[in-house]
Amino acid sequence: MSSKRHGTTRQMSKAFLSSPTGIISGLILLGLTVLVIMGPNGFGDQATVSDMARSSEGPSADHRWGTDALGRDIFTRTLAATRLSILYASAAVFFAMIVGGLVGGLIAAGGPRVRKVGGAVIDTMMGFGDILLAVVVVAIVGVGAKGAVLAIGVAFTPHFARFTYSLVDSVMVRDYMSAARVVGVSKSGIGRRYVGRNVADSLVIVTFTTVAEGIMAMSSLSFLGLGIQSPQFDWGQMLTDGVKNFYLNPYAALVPATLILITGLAVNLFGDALARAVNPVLWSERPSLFRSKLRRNRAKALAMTPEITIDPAMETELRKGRP
Amino acid sequence: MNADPVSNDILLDVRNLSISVENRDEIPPLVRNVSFHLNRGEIVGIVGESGSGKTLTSLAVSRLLPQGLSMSADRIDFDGHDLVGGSDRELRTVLGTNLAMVFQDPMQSLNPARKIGAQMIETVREHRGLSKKEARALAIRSLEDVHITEPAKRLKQYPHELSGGMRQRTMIAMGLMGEPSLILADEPTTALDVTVQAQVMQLLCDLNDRKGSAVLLISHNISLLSEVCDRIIVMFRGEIVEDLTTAKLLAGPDHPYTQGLIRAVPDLNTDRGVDLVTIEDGQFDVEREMNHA
Amino acid sequence: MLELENVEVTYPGPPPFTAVKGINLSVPTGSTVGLVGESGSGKSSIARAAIGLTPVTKGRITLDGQDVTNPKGKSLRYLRGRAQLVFQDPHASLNPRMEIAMAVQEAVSVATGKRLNSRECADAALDLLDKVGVPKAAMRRYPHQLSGGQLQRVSIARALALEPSLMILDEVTASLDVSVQARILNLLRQLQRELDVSMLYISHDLSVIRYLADHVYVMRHGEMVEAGTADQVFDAPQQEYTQALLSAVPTLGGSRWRSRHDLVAG
Amino acid sequence: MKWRRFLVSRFVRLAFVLVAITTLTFLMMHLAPGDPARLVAGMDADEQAVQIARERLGLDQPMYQQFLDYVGGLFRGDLGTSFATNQPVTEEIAQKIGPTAQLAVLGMALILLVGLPMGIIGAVLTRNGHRWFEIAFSGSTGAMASIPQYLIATFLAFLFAVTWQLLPVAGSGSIEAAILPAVAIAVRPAASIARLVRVRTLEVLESPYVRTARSKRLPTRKLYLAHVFPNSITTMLAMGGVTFASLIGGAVIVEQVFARLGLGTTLVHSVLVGDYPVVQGIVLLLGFAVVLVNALVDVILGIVDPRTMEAGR
Repeated sequence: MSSKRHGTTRQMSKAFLSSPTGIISGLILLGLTVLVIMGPNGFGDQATVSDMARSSEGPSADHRWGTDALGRDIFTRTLAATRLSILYASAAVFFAMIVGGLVGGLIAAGGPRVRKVGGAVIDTMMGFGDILLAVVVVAIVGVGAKGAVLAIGVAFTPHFARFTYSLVDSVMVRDYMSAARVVGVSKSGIGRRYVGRNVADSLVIVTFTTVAEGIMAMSSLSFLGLGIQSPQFDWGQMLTDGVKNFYLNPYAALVPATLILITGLAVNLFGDALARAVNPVLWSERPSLFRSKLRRNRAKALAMTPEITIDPAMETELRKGRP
Repeated sequence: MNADPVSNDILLDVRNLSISVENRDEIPPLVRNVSFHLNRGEIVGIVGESGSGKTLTSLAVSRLLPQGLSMSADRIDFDGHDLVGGSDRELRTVLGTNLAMVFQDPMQSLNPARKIGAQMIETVREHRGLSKKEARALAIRSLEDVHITEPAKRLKQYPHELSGGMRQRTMIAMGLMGEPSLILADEPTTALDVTVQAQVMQLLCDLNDRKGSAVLLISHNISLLSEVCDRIIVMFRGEIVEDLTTAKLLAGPDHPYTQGLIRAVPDLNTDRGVDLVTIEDGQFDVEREMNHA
Repeated sequence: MLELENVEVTYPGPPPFTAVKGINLSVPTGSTVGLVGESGSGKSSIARAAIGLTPVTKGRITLDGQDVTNPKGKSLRYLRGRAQLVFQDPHASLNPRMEIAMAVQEAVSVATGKRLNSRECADAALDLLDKVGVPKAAMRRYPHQLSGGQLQRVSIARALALEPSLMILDEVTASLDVSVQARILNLLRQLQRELDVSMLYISHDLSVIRYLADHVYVMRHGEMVEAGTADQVFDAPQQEYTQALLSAVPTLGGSRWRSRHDLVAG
Repeated sequence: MKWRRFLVSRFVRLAFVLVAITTLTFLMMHLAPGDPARLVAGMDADEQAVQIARERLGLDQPMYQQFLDYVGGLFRGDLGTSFATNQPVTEEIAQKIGPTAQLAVLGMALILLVGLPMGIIGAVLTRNGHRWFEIAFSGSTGAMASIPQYLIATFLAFLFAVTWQLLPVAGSGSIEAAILPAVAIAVRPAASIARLVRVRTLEVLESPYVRTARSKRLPTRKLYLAHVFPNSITTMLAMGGVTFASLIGGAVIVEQVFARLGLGTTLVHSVLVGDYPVVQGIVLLLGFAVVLVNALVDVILGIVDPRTMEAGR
């Protein structure tokens, strides 16, 4: 028994380590985790205390990337903002995953009428678009961090519901489900070893990669003034402030933007590596830096597992069940 | 049985055809040094199991190899045209009209978003410059040739509105529009029921008879080929292991793989008392132990 | 042992579709019954109905005299313990995320009531896989790493784990190469000799049915066209459809279209 | 017959969704924290004034009565009165709808005119083995599809209006003023569509029916026009509804950047000041627009590709 576990774990780690992107992105994520743990307090005054005498300066010896409109060191402040940026985005995405996953799973498990109505409701909610949904939620809950997290959570929920629904749905109609039933595998066994294994890791990976989208979406709300309010700060807010002063010191916008970009890239690459590791079908795939190519290579594997990407802007497409 | 080829009557001549994966030298060629020929009006079968290279060979002959594969050959002559050296431009009309292709899955092989008529007439409109009216008349005659009822109505229908057998006959009719000297049929009946298969085979033989089109018929079913072909080429793992007349096949082939192929498949007269012969000695272990070892 | 009486299967619409229209069929103990038909004839629906995967809308199904029509609870357990179904597509009928030995182990666990990960279950699974000819090296692999023939053996081993007295085989060789098919057919015959299971073999391939079956049923459009012993049906078919079906089967050196060659030769 | 069933099913769904949106927008005001009556009366108004405001707003009525009044009002074209300006909401909307509609139409046109050809050309070039192109295409469209719209908008404003001074940076009157915002909202959806169309077109190019078409040796132009294009366009249409929704969302943000007095700006402003009737009205309107566009897309799809009608839910 133990030798078997060992074998699988070894193959998994081998598949994961076979991609340099997986290792690199893993290291980046490790660094980000450290930043999240440190939080704003880990950086002392430079990040939070304003110094109007040195407002919006360019790069200098004291401030390598210059200062923002209130004279705070941009680089330090950006690092300090990591905690809230990632925590809030994760909270929102986690909320969406739990609620959406539950709703989607329940709809998929329901009868034909539940599925029909449920599917229509999800489609309609997605039809609204994330921003409109988020604004409505903010209107109800109120402006601020709590409102923003909830707003993004609600806006992403239909995507997760649709994703889970399609995922479970595609698993339920497989021959191996019938085969398991014929053999007499218990309900809990089917739930864990069949639906669970085929759905859970895709869902986890998608949740993971969606955090990048979450950071973007939070920053959009910040921009509208509906997101995080001072004195709290996150990348989105810094970006928004920086953009307003772009011609004074472009770094005020560029530094947080770069960190957002790096996080997004790392999260996505790590998700890809993770997908390769947990799915035996992908073990022999050669990793690629570029998604689209990977996607085409995966065509065969995808016949078994639905695609694992959720990009709230273009997502629905293939999932809508249209030819 | 007359299998004596008239030497100057060769329609298709393939010499030393090899197909390999581009930029992947570690993968052995998928088809290796395949040579064969086809006479005018002849029906020749290529038999082989999956992975034998039979489909790739046919795609190479028709210059339709998928991206990522490359071919090399000393010579492929079709109807007096050089298919290895010739440019696409030169060969367009020849391949577009003289060569008709029939593929395995008739549902997937017809464009689902276009009406039958539009798909049928485009070849002759393009290569022979027929007017729309002439082309439509030809299409109707062509559908009649393959025994499709109400041809005028069919032209206005979409592929998904026809039955499987009808679609395959439509594919054949589409190929006939150019009055081909060769019909290249790749597993044309694998997706169809036996009764429909019989009709399609009947049709192919009939067309061969009436119009003199040669047929290159690719199949995994050696019994089927033995019923219609003059000659049968046996392929195994990218190579031709035997090229023999049907009479010779029935009398008893020389090659052990061919022998195995015949005896591995039960037919209506197989003795129920004994096990089937399996092909598993040494190099003929077809069922590979593992795909990804 | 298996009896289908006037069984009807209708799939809910819209529009509702009746795939099986009042069929009678019986599988005598220890025999192999062939069910033959073209696509859309309803033969797979019968397989699924007999094993309780598809609800029967009319009629009765009994197994060894016990009613197993639309089985639930006790009758379902009874049915699953005695009858097993092997599916057509071996790639689709095994969980891609489960090692093949585990798939069999699971079935052993169901049959014996022992814990899934117990040593007994694991050993029994390996024995079964060995019996159907899956090499040792393959047992710890995942389905996509094996060939179709190997996977079909795994499916058969899994069905055998429950020690069924009836095996329903639905087009089990349809997606396999001919040389692989020969091995699976030999394996099935061997198993039947050794284990004395009854078989309902469903196929569109008349040659295979002829080779395996003692009794034959011919279906078309959800209706039973002809039934009888294999010899009766194949040697002296009564119905026009059966005759057409038989004459359409290609045989080695069959001479349906030979006339043309004779003419050329002459 | 097929058509009738299809249209009926779409109509039922449409009605269902419209009712749902109406109910939702109604509930929105009641779910929100705080007392709207106090908001209207003013923060330091006395209890009596608040009570008067409450009666004027009908908030003292039972819930179902309020809902009936709300729905009744909708049928009469009455969306209530703005808390902030005391103008009818319909009038508020009428004043602001112009710039937003202009933006939506221009943006949609841009998306269709740029996204589709880019996707198809992308697929063709990829297939012809231009590896560098695939990398560049995936990279650039991927980046474009994931940059927040306010960044794109700011960047464009910075470049064209501030640095080069080619186009007006703000305003909602002229067509010139609408160009930058339209580009800003179109970039993201266009990139998404281009990516999707490329992948789909690649699939089509590998399909057996395109192989059949190739075997006919049609000139490349005809091959693409007759066999590939219709299938790519179906893909794009299937995304039409989602695209429109993201366009509306984009408008909300982009109007802010370019200081356009449209529905988006008004919506955000109203949320910030708690002007619920206006929020309600705008969400209702935009929601209806999105749903109607979705329904329209379904019908067009049915015409273009009859199979979708039968496959449709």
